Amino acid sequence: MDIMNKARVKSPWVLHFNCGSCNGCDIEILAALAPRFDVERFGIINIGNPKQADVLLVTGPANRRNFRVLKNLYDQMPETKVVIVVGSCGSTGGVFYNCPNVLGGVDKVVPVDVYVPGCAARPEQIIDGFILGLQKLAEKGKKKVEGR
Amino acid sequence: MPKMLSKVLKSLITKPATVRYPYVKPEPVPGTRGKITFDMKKCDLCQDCERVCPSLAIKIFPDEKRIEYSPFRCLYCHLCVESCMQMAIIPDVVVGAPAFEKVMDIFKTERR
Amino acid sequence: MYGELIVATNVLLPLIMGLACLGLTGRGIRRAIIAIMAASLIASSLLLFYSGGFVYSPNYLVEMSALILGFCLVAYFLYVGFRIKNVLVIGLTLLQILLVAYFEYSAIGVSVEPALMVDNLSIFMSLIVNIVGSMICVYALSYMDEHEEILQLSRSRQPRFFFFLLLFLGAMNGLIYSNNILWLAFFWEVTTLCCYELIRHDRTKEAEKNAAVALWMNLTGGVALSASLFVSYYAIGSIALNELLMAGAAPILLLSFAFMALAAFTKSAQFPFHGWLLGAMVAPTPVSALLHASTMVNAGVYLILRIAPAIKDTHLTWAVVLVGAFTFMLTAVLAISQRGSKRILAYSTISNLGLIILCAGLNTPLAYSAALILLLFHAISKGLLFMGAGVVENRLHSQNIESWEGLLGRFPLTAIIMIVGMISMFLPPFGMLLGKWAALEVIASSPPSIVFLLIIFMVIGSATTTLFWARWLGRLIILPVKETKLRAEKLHPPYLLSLLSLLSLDLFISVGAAFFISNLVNPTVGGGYSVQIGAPLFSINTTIGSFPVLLFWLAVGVIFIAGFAVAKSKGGVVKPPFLGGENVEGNPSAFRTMADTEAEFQVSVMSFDSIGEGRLNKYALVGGTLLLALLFLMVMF
Amino acid sequence: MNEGTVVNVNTVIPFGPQHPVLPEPVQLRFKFEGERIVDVVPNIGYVHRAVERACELNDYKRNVTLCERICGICNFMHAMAYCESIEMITDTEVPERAKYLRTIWSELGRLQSHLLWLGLFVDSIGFESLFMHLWRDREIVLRLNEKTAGHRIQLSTCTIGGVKKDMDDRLIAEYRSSLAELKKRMDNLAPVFVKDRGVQARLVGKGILPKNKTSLLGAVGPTVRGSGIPQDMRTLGYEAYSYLDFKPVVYDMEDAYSRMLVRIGEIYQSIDLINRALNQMPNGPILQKNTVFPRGTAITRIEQPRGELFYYVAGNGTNKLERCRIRTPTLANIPALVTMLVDHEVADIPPVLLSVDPCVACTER
Amino acid sequence: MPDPVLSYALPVLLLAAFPFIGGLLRGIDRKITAHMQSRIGPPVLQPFYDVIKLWGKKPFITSQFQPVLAFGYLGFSLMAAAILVFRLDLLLLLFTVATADVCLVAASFNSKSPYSHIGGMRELLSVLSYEPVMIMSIISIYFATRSFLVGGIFSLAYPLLLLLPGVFVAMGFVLIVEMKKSPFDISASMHAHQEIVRGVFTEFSGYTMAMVELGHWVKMMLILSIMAYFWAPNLLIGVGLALLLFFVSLVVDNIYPRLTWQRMLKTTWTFGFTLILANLVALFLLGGV
Repeated sequence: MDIMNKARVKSPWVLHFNCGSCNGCDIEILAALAPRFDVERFGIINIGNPKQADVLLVTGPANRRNFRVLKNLYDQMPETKVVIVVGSCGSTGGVFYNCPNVLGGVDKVVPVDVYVPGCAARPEQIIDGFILGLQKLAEKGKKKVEGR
Repeated sequence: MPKMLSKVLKSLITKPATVRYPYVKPEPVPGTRGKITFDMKKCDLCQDCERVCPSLAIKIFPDEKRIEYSPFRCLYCHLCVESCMQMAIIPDVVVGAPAFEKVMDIFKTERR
Repeated sequence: MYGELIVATNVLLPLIMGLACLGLTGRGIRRAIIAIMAASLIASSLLLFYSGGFVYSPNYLVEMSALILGFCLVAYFLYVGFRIKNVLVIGLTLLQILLVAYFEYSAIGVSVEPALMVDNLSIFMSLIVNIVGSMICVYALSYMDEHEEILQLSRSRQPRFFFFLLLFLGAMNGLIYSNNILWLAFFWEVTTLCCYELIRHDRTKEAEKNAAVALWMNLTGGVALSASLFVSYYAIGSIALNELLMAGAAPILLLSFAFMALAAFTKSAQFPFHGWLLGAMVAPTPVSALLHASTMVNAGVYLILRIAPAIKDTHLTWAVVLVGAFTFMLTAVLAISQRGSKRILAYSTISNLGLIILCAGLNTPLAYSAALILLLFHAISKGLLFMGAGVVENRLHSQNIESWEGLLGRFPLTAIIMIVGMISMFLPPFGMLLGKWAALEVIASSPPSIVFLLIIFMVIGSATTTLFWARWLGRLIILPVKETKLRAEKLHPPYLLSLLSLLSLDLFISVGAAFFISNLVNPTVGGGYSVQIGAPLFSINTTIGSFPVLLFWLAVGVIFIAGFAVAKSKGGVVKPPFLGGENVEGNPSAFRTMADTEAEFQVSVMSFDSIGEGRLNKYALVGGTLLLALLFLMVMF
Repeated sequence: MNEGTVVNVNTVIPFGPQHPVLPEPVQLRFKFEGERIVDVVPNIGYVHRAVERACELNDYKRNVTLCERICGICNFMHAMAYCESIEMITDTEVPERAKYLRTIWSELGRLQSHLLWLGLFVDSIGFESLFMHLWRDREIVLRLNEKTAGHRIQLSTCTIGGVKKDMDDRLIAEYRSSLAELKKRMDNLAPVFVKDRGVQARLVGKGILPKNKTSLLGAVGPTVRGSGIPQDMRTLGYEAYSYLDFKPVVYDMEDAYSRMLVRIGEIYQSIDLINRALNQMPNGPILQKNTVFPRGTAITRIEQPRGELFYYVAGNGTNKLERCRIRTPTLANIPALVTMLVDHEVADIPPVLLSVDPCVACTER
Repeated sequence: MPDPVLSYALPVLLLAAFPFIGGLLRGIDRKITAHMQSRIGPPVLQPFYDVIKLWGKKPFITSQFQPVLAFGYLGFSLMAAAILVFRLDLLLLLFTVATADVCLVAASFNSKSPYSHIGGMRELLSVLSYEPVMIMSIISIYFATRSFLVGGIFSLAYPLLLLLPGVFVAMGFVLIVEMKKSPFDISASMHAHQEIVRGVFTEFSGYTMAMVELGHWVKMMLILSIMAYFWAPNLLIGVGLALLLFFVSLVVDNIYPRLTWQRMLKTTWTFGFTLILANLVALFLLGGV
């Protein structure tokens, strides 16, 4: 199923969830969609609907209220899927490490495949993150085929 | 007459504003706040940077003469650079790269 | 002899059996009566179909008794008028008495030869009336039991109900066989009586009120019919329908036809007389089904179809077209703002009747057969839909289509019957669409003076029709995640018998539409005209288009089989809907909201309040009245 | 068994927390009667990180960084408000040049924020190409940010007692030329917002906030300026605004369109203010080091892109603050938003919702 | 060329090519749109990657009926295309398209989801807004050719466009609605964010979405083909014209914001009706028919 994997890598649809970040990374994600960086070159669309998404793009740390939402969104995404965390606070808790309501990085709630550092992460980094995420996506797709 | 028409048609014939990023790497703007590296020759393990770091990205173990720096915690604010009296922290213009794992950068002093 | 037998089974037997129902109140006996009645009605109408038309003239005694009965009937209306203190009813009845009495006085001993004349149109109508009508009677057996259970009546009123139900069928048969206009008027009034009594059956305040409205509107029709009788007698000296039709279109006769058209509009609930049919929705559902599918409204359409050839190429025919077109469009638009299941059905009926009248008015052979096709399929589908709606109503205790949500999961059998019924109303390759297809072709080939107006009415009407059916359909097929395995619910045998037989009839004649059109519709229209049937009953052709019915059904079958195959092979995990990430585990139709409380989300159908009844009804009334005025003006000049 | 005409089952739908129109997680529960919204229940707290509490746990100097991360869009202003509060308590006199620089950078932040908002706003009414064009031009501002402080979003230049970075002549020239370029681009695009019939059809008369109700509902910022009330914290003359002859931009159509006009006006105004500040900026030091721990309380009110930002800081003479209370403009605008949304249809939700420029990250801290 | 080839093989070939050309056009559409927004945009083959990927995803459905109905959308679209290429009745084509739409709407109503319900309702409204225009266009074609059969267009000696320019333009509205482009993208849009998430597509995922997407291409191609038939004597010119209108619809997409359903209905009906009626009146007055 080579062609399937190729298609998978060529067409990652993104679900973006702001999980308690400061908006910095979110606007950079949007900026990545905007003309200057234009991630649609890689077939990336911000689809806004977990049921059709392949990539869950999370920004910000998980907190006691939204971890449930994050989990739910992750569950509603069909396989194959990858989770990319954008920003330092999403990866580890970052500057909010000692905020009482913050649980920490996103990886405490859902399995994370790619971490993108930065506060706020630059569009270039987000693109780099996507490239790694797509590698992971291809790997998962291959595994799925072999697993059958 | 729709106001957008001329803009749209003009964009159609002019070159796109896109930077083809992963293929064409743009020159980083001087002064970009990027990753830091420790010059362990200069560092005296004073822990100033650890204290000033807002996100606990730098951990200094003076006994083991070891510094752990996590680019995945770092805010790239360069407060540590400003606070370092020894000028032992060298800022880079390149930001930490995305990765599958949150690996730490570990700096060890050669002096024993 | 043959004819007398058929008249007896179709007209008198229902009356006798109805009286039997009134006398023998046992449930089992009633069931037996209805079963016999249904069987004999269907058998006799089929017999009629195979034997062909006949004429029949009763002797003087029968005629006299009909006259006396007629006066009794009018007297009863007068009594009703005084009882419900309705000036309109009293006035109209008095007018009626005056007209008929004067007529009988001045034209004493006028006799019509033949009094009953059964031609192909009558046979066609009789098939619809008897088959669909008797299915509705069977259905009513179960329905009325449930209905009275819900109302918790101490004493059953069913005998009365079934008496009128059967009388209705008998009167309807009489109506379509009559050649004597006086007889026609008599049966006309009998149907009015039955309609009135059935609407007020539940004796609620609303029922009484709406029944009164239905009464005066239909009495208007009766008076118009009497007026037509009057005019035609003075114009040609005869009150035989066939002579009137043959006499051609002299201006004075046009007036007679105009009165008939007016009478037909009241019965068929065209604008501005649509009020009574909507009001009639308070009656038990079999009544609505009967009114809509087989009897009452079809009487009006029948009359229009009957007079259509005679008014060909007159101004009157265009007025009829306009009334039909206007009603078709506006009721379809009105229907999209409705939430009551029976109201939507009622509007859809009026709309489709409008289309039939439009086609009848256009008066080309193709138009005539389009009208017949529509009439045929509409009767079956609408009967089915009303019966299904009644079953659902008795289960849900509500007519609001909001409460139909997820019917597919709750009552799969009824839901599927309803869904097929709905699809048959607005999607190909069912018969209604065949009729609409023909109607579109007819309209496109109508004269340039009127074609633009008709096209606009037609396109808006048919687009809104799609909208309101699909909207309702969408309510039914909601399938909450919980209910993944469907299990058919239990239905009473009369329900099952009537629903499934109509459903299969609908499917059967839709699949074999070509056959039925060639054998049923074409003979009615008259030789040589109308739609042609393509090679081995495969497709239906006109001079300007073709509809490959069987091929279409085949394609639909292939698509759905392939669809099921794909669904089967790919399978899938059933997942709760997307709710912004705040789903509640275990309850797919709830979400977490403020302070982590759980709230059920609801989606109601779009209501279109801005173009609802309140806004459009006055246009409907004004427009309808103006068009009626136009109708008479056109006759005058 | 009624006739089935009147019984209205209401439509109740959740809007968010994950919703493509709104990049931020906030949930609004809408209740409709027919197609009309009759009730809106906001459900917030998805971004709550308890920053105010964390401010009490941290060293007060480190809070500058934390406050900057309250909101990525108006990061500089949060930092500035916090620094001003601390400066007020500790009686630190900020050098003139630093005041000008802060003014310039906060106006730059406003430019960035308004451009961002305009893009999202038109995207919410389905005008994707305008969004793209606007965001292309927004890169000019981000480029300036990058050249100033080495980062596109987080300036991290404000510190207690002044600013950390200075501007040299080359950068000032860069600012001038970039802003001139931006102004040219805006001149090109603004007519689309202001005059396009399609945009007007979606915005005019939507989300009415009557002038006499603004104070009752406590709305702030461009939301009230769109209702004809010249309320703007910059008129208080903090930092260098007192030298800049500042007048708020006010429109009085009271609807979403009016609020958009206010923001477009403010984009031009910001460009103008930055240019004037660059002209007037004196030379001199940029940082006045302070050494005392804060003792006492201070209130700061500054004008964020979304309205009035309010900081209350109480120090007790240690390196930890006793209390840091932040009131953000979006929180103040939520009651107004709820009243605005009533009586609209589903399609009008995004433009009306975005017309107050909700910043949930600020609101929930 | 032998007759059976011309009358059977060619149409079948054309029918098979419909989804491919449709997908390619979607790719070109996205590329041009991107360039209009001064971006580079995805590769032209992007829509195919999307569909293949969707096909390979783990299937999530909302009920057993959903995939069947989604397939119904594709199937009926293809059937409508078949009616066109085999030169059958145009009214039949219209009914088939309506059936396809109802399948899609039914599939979206099938799940109990608020967004897909509102989206489905809006999809019905967009059907409501384009169906009258479509019927009128077809009736206009009848006026020009005196036949409802597609073959009638070909038996005409001169191009249909010369007789029915207004109808051709009005078909443009249908095209935009059908392509779910701004300003008529109320039920779902491909890119710009909707207040109702993905509208009618919200609850589709994996292969159901892929089928819907394919059906979408076929329907787009269907409208474009009808447009191409407006210059039936030389289909190359017809295709050029259709592509021109396709391009115009992309431009329109980029210069208008989304309308509300009321305005959409008003716009399509007033403009569509006026154009078509004016065209027809002119046709009658000039004695063309």
